Amino acid sequence: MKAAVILFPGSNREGDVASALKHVTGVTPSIVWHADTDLPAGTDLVVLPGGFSYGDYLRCGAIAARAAIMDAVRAHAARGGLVLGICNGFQILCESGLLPGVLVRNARLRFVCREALLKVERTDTPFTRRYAKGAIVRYPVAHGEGNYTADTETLKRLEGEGRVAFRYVMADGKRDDTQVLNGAANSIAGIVSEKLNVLGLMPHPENHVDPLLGPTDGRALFESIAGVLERA
Amino acid sequence: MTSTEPKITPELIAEHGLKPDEYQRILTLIGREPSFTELGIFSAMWNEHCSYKSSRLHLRGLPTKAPWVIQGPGENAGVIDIGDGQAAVFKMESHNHPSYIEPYQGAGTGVGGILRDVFTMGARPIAALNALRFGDPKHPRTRHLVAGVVAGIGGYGNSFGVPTVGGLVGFHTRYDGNNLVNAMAVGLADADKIFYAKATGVGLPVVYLGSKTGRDGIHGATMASAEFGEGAEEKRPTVQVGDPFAEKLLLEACLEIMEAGCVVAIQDMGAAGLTCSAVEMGAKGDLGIELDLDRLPCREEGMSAYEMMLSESQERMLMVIAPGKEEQAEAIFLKWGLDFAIVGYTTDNLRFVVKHKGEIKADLPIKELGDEAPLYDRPWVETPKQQRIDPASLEITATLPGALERLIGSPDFASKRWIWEQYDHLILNNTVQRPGGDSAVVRVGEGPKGLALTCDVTPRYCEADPFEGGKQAVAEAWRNITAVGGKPLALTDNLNFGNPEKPEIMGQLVGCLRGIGAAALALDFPVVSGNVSLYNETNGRGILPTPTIGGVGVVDDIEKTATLAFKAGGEAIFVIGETTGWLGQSAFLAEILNREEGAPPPVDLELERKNGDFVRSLIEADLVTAVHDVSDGGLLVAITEMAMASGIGASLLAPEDGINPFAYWFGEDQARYVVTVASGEKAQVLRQAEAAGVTIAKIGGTGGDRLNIPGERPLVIDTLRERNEAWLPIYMGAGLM
Amino acid sequence: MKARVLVTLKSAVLDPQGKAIEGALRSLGVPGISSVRQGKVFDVEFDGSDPAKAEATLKDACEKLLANTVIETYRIEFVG
Amino acid sequence: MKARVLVTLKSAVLDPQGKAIEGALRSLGVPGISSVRQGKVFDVEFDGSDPAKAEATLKDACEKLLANTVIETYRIEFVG
Ligand SMILES: Nc1ncnc2c1ncn2[C@@H]1O[C@H](COP(=O)(O)OP(=O)(O)O)[C@@H](O)[C@H]1O
Ligand SMILES: [Mg+2]
Repeated sequence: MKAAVILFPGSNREGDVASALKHVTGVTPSIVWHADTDLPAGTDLVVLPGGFSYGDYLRCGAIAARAAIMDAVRAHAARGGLVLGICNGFQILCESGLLPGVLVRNARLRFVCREALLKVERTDTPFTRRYAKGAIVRYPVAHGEGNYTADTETLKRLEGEGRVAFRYVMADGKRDDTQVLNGAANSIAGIVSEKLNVLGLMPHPENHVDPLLGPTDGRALFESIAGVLERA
Repeated sequence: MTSTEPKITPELIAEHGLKPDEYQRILTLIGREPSFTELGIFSAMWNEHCSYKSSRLHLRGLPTKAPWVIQGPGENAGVIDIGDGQAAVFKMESHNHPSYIEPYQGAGTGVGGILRDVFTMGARPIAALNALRFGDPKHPRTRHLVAGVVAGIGGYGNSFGVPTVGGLVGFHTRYDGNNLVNAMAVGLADADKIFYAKATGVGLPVVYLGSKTGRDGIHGATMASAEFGEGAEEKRPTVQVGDPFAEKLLLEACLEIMEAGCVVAIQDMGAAGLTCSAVEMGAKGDLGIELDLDRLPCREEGMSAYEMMLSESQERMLMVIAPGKEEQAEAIFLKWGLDFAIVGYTTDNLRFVVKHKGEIKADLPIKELGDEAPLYDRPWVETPKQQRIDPASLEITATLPGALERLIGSPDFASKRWIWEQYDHLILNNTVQRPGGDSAVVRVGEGPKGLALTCDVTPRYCEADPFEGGKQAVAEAWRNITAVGGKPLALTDNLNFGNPEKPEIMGQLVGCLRGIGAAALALDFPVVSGNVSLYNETNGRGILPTPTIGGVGVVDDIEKTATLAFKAGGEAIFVIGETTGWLGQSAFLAEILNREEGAPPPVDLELERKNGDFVRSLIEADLVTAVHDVSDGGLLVAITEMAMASGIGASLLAPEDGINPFAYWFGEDQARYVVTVASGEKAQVLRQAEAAGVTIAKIGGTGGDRLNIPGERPLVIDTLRERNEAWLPIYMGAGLM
Repeated sequence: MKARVLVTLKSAVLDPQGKAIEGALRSLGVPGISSVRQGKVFDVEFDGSDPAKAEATLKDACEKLLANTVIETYRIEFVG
Repeated sequence: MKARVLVTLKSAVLDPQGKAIEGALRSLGVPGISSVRQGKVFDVEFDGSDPAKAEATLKDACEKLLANTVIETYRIEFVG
């Protein structure tokens, strides 16, 4: 597997995801500068990392979505290549049109860093196949603008096509849209593209891979990716 | 020197915070009347904030050396050797006054400033902490300040990308008009690649890096040293807006040009901006500096030399670049989208010369600007000692369980989760112990080593007895590091006091410093950096003396750190250290009986060391399952915190006859820890305690879901936890946002 | 030349900040405000003085960056 | 009744957002924009129809909450 992590000015979790990839899959990703126009040859997985690209100024992800490298990322996705956008990466995917909808200020207007419970809604994506169906996992969140919103039609389409990959749930494993930590519509934490090769999610699987630091529920996500690419 | 600048008048001198005798000193020093720009430069260099004129004399008494200290006070941050060729770089700094005026930006730029201090030394920041003191929760401004300060700290650190892993928060009416925001940052560097402010080499380019200069914060440093009065609101425009995005770019660019070997000397522009940084670089290297302000990147039009020299625009640096490296350095900065301009040169004449539009705006002796700053031996009086409180003399109507419930639900003891959940405490993937424990622990590189970090001080103690209070702050930081299994290495301090021109306040400062010095010496815990914030007074009333201590220790193996949560039922609970029932200045007395009285608990430094070393040895030998130091709130609060963190209850034994139960459970005797021990290890622990000469007593056992105090109604742990978690969110929720 | 661009949320889109402000104003005792919606304003300065060209440029800027047309609409005003 | 409140940074105050937007527009090839400053706009609806009263209420709202007068200034406009 060849992985590339895109570095925008203001990205700050590129090291976290790179070390998680290495820790779980043994693969050291290359770091690709936003102003570049090409991905390294043979790239299988593109990661848009967390952070505050361009300070989150204007709208989170808006300026990064228009960076030079994004044309290459779009082309990679169109070819069916895997793209993983975490947190700010998810915001960039939405702003760039690779995923529908938008992430706005948390309903309580505060940044929130805590462990969140998530239901893995489908296990037939390249990112989730190592999870048990309906598994409840624990990933941390760390964001001020993770409140997923889309127009009613888009939401209906996403639900109809089963494109919600992760949903916030309460301690009892059930979703409660009125209590969700950031106000996200339908408790959406992550969605996939039509062809299932692009995943955007707000929580941080990369911060839950090392038993020394806490739970390790994020490992299976990276194992899933590596597994898919090995077989390919 | 120029006709366009204002004339120097006694009023203008006073407005610059310079006393008549200080102005006289300037006249003597330069042999003529200063220009307006020069007056500004002197006022910046000689104010309390930059010159430490009231505290310098007494700071000299602090122990600052140890074999592992690479750099003590005097640079942007302290540096200690943590083994394996690595160094920890850290410092704490206050942004109290700006945070009161504009809490979000004030606190945020405070974080920005301390991060810059750390990466200026060549270290990548790996953790941030903050010590916050607010006024009475009932004071109309308190909620607004809490919301703004917390959002500001988070807003800056989260965007910059450093985990904020710990700190402290307290409330007291004495901070009503003067909240405290003390921010600490810790970085990691190779021990042989530390960068300093000292310039070397004549004729080398002095380079300006980072964001452009605007009119922000002009006179900010002077403001930070001026007592607040009714007119505080008028000083508003001196607040700066922070740009964490620019700071993140500045970090990456600085580390990159350091790595490329371009940097001879580097100094961040903090308080008093360009003035302080340029003078310091030259003076430390015995060189002169000549600046050409026509080249300074400015954000606003028509800025005068005076404004440029005093601007406190954030996210800026000054460097001396190695010969022939200008182009390489510039390319790196342009890549990161930052300004880069050669604004001057080093000279060999020891003058600080500032040119603007073909005129010389300042020409001053560079060494004297710093060295000849006034130094005051201000008169001080010792704080009168108070009597030890006799528990028998107290009229207590509360019950033990009732008092405990009230204490853990009170502002100072309530969980601070609402705050630290607004801080990204996980970024960088190294947070081994998250907020909520005795010390935060962050992994160093790939491990197995880690750093243990904590902030501590008990202002009530310091007010009652500055010497014992100063000792206690250091001892508690040392203890908190020990409690997670760390070896305490060094500390940074942030001395927050009122007006030093009052002998009683000066007495607090002197007393606390002596206490800090004594404890730092006895515990081999030297002071490597620090900051002083004076004049924290409103309408003549000062804050409680608050010398915040930031402690750093090393954990050899992060797999072996201890945490405070109970691990299982059926384990024995021991207290290590002597319990005499010391209630003077205790939280129980203050919160339950509404009395802040008596002598605070004395700190026996030898005992601290003995007990702490013993606890650390137990952790290293894997003989204890949970560890918590006993600090304010006493034994019962410590046990309750261990229970709440785990959901596991405890059944306690009755104290020996003769001791007042309130004093026993809530007394704040020092040098104590609570530990739990699995049944198989009990005998071993007791044997080792005896061999070490350490006092140890079994006080109960873990198990169930309740806290059982003999003869009292049981308390359900979940209910206690709800109470503990409830206060802050409810308090803040009742507010605006 | 100066222009002002107003970017506001489409009316169907929820505005948590506006809601929070409404609540805060109520608890501050500011009476009579029934609804608040928050948007952004950009004060833009141009080289040149051709309003038609400026308008085209700004429209371009809005479409490309300043507004997220999934949830926002924009309006351009000339101020002097 | 409707009003619009514009809250903008005082001119001497650093506007990191505006700066980032300028840079982005430049790299997107939008020409001729020399400066961008970002502010907030609040669209407010009132009960009642007394403009004098509304203005007083809004001023109060601005001072208390909508504007941070340490670094921002505000302007109130009536739109209908
Ligand atoms: N401002 C803050 N920021 C981050 N963490 C905080 C803050 N205030 C308190 N905490 C965390 O809450 C926990 C309890 O704090 P405290 O009661 O002061 O601990 P201790 O008594 O052991 O010094 C600690 O882990 C501390 O780091
Ligand atoms: Mg402790």
